[in-house]
Amino acid sequence: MHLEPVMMKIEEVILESNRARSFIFKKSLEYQPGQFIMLWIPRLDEKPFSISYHGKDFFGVTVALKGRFTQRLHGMKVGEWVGIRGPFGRAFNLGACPEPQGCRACVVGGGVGMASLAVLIEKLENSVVVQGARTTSELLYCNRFKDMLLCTEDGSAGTKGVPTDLLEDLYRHYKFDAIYTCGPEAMMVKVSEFAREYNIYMQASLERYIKCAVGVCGQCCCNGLRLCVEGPVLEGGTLEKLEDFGRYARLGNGCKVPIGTYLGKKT
Amino acid sequence: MHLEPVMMKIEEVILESNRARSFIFKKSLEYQPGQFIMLWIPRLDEKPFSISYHGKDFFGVTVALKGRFTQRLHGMKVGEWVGIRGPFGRAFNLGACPEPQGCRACVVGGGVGMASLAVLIEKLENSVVVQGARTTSELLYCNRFKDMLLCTEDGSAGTKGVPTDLLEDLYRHYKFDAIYTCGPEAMMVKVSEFAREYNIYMQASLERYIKCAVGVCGQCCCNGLRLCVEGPVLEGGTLEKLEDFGRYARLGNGCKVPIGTYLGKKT
Amino acid sequence: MAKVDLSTELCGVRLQNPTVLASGILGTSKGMLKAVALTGAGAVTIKSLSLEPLPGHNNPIVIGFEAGMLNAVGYANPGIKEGVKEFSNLKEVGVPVIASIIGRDVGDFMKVLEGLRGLDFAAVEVSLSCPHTPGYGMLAGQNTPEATKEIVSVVRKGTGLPLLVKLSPNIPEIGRVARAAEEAGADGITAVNTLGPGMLINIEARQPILDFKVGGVSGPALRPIALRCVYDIYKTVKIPILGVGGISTGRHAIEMLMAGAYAVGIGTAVYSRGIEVFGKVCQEMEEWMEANECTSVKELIGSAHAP
Amino acid sequence: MAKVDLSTELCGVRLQNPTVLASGILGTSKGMLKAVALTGAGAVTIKSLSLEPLPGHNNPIVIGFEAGMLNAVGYANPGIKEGVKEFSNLKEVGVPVIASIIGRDVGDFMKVLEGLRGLDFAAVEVSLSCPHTPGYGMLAGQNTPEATKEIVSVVRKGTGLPLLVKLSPNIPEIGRVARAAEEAGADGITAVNTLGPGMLINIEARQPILDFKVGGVSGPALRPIALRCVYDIYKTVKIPILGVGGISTGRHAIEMLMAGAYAVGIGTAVYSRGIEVFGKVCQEMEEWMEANECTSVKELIGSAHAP
Ligand SMILES: Cc1cc2nc3c(=O)[nH]c(=O)nc-3n(C[C@H](O)[C@H](O)[C@H](O)COP(=O)(O)OP(=O)(O)OC[C@H]3O[C@@H](n4cnc5c(N)ncnc54)[C@H](O)[C@@H]3O)c2cc1C
Ligand SMILES: Cc1cc2nc3c(=O)[nH]c(=O)nc-3n(C[C@H](O)[C@H](O)[C@H](O)COP(=O)(O)OP(=O)(O)OC[C@H]3O[C@@H](n4cnc5c(N)ncnc54)[C@H](O)[C@@H]3O)c2cc1C
Ligand SMILES: Cc1cc2nc3c(=O)[nH]c(=O)nc-3n(C[C@H](O)[C@H](O)[C@H](O)COP(=O)(O)O)c2cc1C
Ligand SMILES: Cc1cc2nc3c(=O)[nH]c(=O)nc-3n(C[C@H](O)[C@H](O)[C@H](O)COP(=O)(O)O)c2cc1C
Ligand code: FES
Ligand code: FES
Repeated sequence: MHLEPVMMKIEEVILESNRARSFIFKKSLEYQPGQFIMLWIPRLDEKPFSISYHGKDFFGVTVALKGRFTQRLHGMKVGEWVGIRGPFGRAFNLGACPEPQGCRACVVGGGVGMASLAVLIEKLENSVVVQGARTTSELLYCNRFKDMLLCTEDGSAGTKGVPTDLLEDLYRHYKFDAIYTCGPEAMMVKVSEFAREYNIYMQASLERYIKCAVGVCGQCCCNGLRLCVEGPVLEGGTLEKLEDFGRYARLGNGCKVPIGTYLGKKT
Repeated sequence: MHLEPVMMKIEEVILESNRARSFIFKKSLEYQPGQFIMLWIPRLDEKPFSISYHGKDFFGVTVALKGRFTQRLHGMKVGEWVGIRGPFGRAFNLGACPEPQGCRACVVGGGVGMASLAVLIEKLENSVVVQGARTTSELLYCNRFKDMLLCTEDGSAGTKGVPTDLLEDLYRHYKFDAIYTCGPEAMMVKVSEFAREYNIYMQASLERYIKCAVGVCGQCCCNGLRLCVEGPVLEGGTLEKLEDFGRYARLGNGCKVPIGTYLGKKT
Repeated sequence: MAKVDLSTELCGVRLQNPTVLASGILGTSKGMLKAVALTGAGAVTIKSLSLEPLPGHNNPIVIGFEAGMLNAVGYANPGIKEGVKEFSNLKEVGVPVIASIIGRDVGDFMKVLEGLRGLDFAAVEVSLSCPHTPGYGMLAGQNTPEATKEIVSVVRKGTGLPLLVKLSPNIPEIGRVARAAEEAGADGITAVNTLGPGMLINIEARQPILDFKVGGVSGPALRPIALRCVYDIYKTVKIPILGVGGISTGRHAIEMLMAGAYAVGIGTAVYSRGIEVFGKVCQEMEEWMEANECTSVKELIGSAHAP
Repeated sequence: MAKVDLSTELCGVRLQNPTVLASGILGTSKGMLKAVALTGAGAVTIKSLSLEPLPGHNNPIVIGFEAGMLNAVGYANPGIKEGVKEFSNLKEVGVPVIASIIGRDVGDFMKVLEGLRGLDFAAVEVSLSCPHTPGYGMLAGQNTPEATKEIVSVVRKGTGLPLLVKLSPNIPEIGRVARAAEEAGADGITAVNTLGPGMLINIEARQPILDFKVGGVSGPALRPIALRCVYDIYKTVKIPILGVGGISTGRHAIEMLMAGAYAVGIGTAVYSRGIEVFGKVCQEMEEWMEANECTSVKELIGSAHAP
């Protein structure tokens, strides 16, 4: 783990969708699916991103266009340098479900949340994956995960609707032992409710405003939990008791606001 | 090794001679014969002493009465506490002489220099030991090392004279492969000259004013060597080239003075 | 462990043990304060509140190095209005909660104090010593004896709660600043805030790592300085001291008490030893005290000041 | 390694590499200076000399802790008369030798400079910044901009050698002190001396460990503070800087150069990495420079000051 940012050269840029690009670094990195790194652009800012590509001697992040930082990042080319700190946080629990070997898992991703799930999907021997997006042009990794189920809100690809609409049928069909999810918090709330109802082991990767990433500044706290240390991946059981889940998040100045405001807000 | 002084209780006080007492501590200490520790009396000073007793779970120092510090120490009783830092410095090289096993060594001690040699003598399977002192009442460890040869300047015990007078006969008789010595520097100079003449491996433990004991303050330097790191034990070959050996030493303020002045001087 | 009594008192506030969460570490929400209390802290301090919300500096705001940590959070906080909502019903926290407050001038401080009225804080800590936030603390000259006296004498009138004044270690004559605070009516001194500021440079980027370039030094690097500050302050003033700086073990805590502290703040050690550091430090203190036949914290306070 | 040129220049003094033995570490005798030069130092500084001999403080005078070292040597030195004998024929040392001098007042400094005349020193370093010796440096108020200007402007006339002024890190506005030195005619700044002072207590003895109770902090703990000081000074003055504080690796040395230093002093690292630290640091610098296509030290100096 890198406690100070380590400068790394962008070796490849992949256009994943009209809103998302991946940046590949030819460096090995100790990493567990679900963890995140802090990406530093000197004299601009440093922001958290999941690792969406990972191999023995390379790794990469997939970045959706949001505001000032991601705009600058999208403007960067092969050969330019950024700083990488981390990885930080708690990873997905792979050995979680009853019989790890034959365990069948369901992975539910929404939007760029897919980025936090991609390496997990590669590690799961045996899983069914559903991705939801607003429209076709925003879908991620369609060629990477050939038999991934898709749904779009406008119906331009796959089923029309949101991934959670499919959960019931999928469960009847696959009887999976675990659900892993990352995406819009509203979607993750639905997934956790479903898992609770059917009593399925479930983990979700949350998003909150991260600053120090090492558990001291308190910026990322979600009730009594530090997302950067005890999270970003949390269990269904924990989420049940988490008052802020699906409701509140904190802006960069610590103001607690409705989750919608948070996600919309330029900071 | 203790880099900060560790407070230890005096468990036993042994009257070794009319000028020397030993203080025993029931603590185990990683130590090689020839090394020294720094003994701290809070709010007074901290001074270097060799370890003269050493076992699995105890060690001790033998302290001759000199001035302010040793006076205070001699006044201390069983149950009182002092701080111990170290051990520091380079030890005697036991595996030095040609055939370690059967190797026969000669140990030449003068005055309280015996303290630095005591544990060495116990470790050498096979050695002849000579101690010199001014008079009987100043001899050390006579019961501890039964077949140690003695000489006193006033002839009150053993041979009349100084240990170096005996070296020639001893060598003819024992043909030892190494000489280890500690005592008045004038005596050590004689020993080193003898060793050179007969081409015998030789090591001497020198005394210079020690402050930091960790090689930064430069107080203990003897020409280009730090007695607290490269010493206190030095080889005959090194001593040959050491201009200060037998000639000069530095007072606590760094003034370089003739060795006699140094040893006499109250600091 | 029954024989040892770890309880202590700080400006009339009773603590079950001497460990206190230092301001700015995790003190952003009541939830975090609860979590820290559960791990065994004797009291907790909130992240400093200002009148208006402050965005703080851009990231990186915190960077660890071989001897501690550099931070330039820049007092990011939601301001007093949000703060009042966040810190209601503090009884739930289970241990005394100290309100750390900051201001550009006495007017700010007074308005913030007004906002705090009616909340269940056990004490107020006025921080005059941040080394990396323009308009506040050191960068507003609040850490001189004169400024300290001026601010404290007014702020004193703004609250009935015990008033702690938090000082900077960057003033060699810190004793004088402490006396100024005491004379102006402070009930206690918190010593110390972060040191410096300092800087670290990423040599591949050829840039300072912190976005603000410089930040306050905390952790092990600060420890001997903090000890000396507390030792000097103990000699100069009569009011109790909350000793903060580099404490991560029971031995460190005891050392700080012996220098003259009545309780010890812990911040950076949350990073090096985890959030459980408070319980760990307490246990280590108990073990040492038992082994050294010391039964109460009182016996330790100031005991390194030889007669 | 031929491709990389480590040589640099400090106030007109040419150094084979930027590493300099800091004052007070091993610089007590010509023999030690030679030994250090042999291990690869680009230049060496002698232990500070005063007019009269100084006994220094009682032991312990040095104590290591987890983040560096505390020292209260108290300027023990044999005085200028002995010093002149010790430091004759300095050419034998093989690298430039800097004379560090201290004084209670300008009179002292001038007499010491007189003594040095005719010896082969390459430069003079006036230390105004020791935090633990009554009558000298900080404890004599020599580290303020005013005092610095007053002392340097006189001392300047006392020697034709390049004149470095050594500053304390304990002054937040160190840039002002550096400018005062520059205006008074200094040829360069040495930044920094030890920090604090600090204190460490042995809790079993319930006593400060250093006999003088407090001592200056050096080593890792000082590094970020020293970097910030050098960075600030580089922005304020035109004369070259000798950067000192916590450097123990090639990366640290490069970081200090990027902050604005022309050469780097090394002291405490002699303890942590051995007397061979100078050669090690140089090799690590070379390796980094080769890997980062940097061929000369000049390219590094001040390069962290973004336009
Ligand atoms: C654990 C974690 C993993 C993430 N992984 C990814 C990923 O793999 N791909 C991806 O595209 N995005 C990811 N994000 C979100 C990403 O950090 C933000 O989109 C990015 O910081 C936006 O910065 P900006 O300046 O472009 O947008 P801004 O205009 O600054 O903000 C737009 C929105 O981005 C979010 N945001 C801004 N700053 C932060 C911050 N410091 N920490 C968290 N959220 C912030 C807020 O919701 C804000 O409303 C992740 C966030 C977290 C917490
Ligand atoms: C490596 C080493 C091992 C030693 N081992 C022993 C030992 O086992 N037993 C023993 O009795 N003595 C030993 N000494 C000498 C002992 O340190 C001094 O006798 C003691 O410090 C005297 O202190 P004082 O205040 O009583 O006398 P002072 O009046 O202070 O000085 C008397 C003489 O003691 C010597 N001395 C004083 N201070 C120091 C110092 N800090 N470092 C070195 N020498 C000093 C000087 O020669 C001085 O002239 C050793 C010294 C060294 C360097
Ligand atoms: C990340 C961080 C944020 C801090 N924020 C504040 C703050 O808001 N107000 C304050 O008075 N001190 C603040 N401090 C200083 C600490 O309260 C404490 O005084 C200092 O860190 C020394 O203690 P430590 O070495 O145990 O961390 C902060 C320190 C850190 C490391
Ligand atoms: C044991 C010791 C003795 C010192 N003596 C002096 C001195 O005599 N004069 C001086 O100007 N600085 C002295 N210093 C300060 C060093 O020269 C240097 O400025 C400081 O230690 C920071 O560098 P470092 O972290 O590499 O040790 C001394 C430092 C130490 C550790
Ligand atoms: S981001 Fe600082 S505590 Fe999590
Ligand atoms: S005693 Fe300090 S260098 Fe040897």
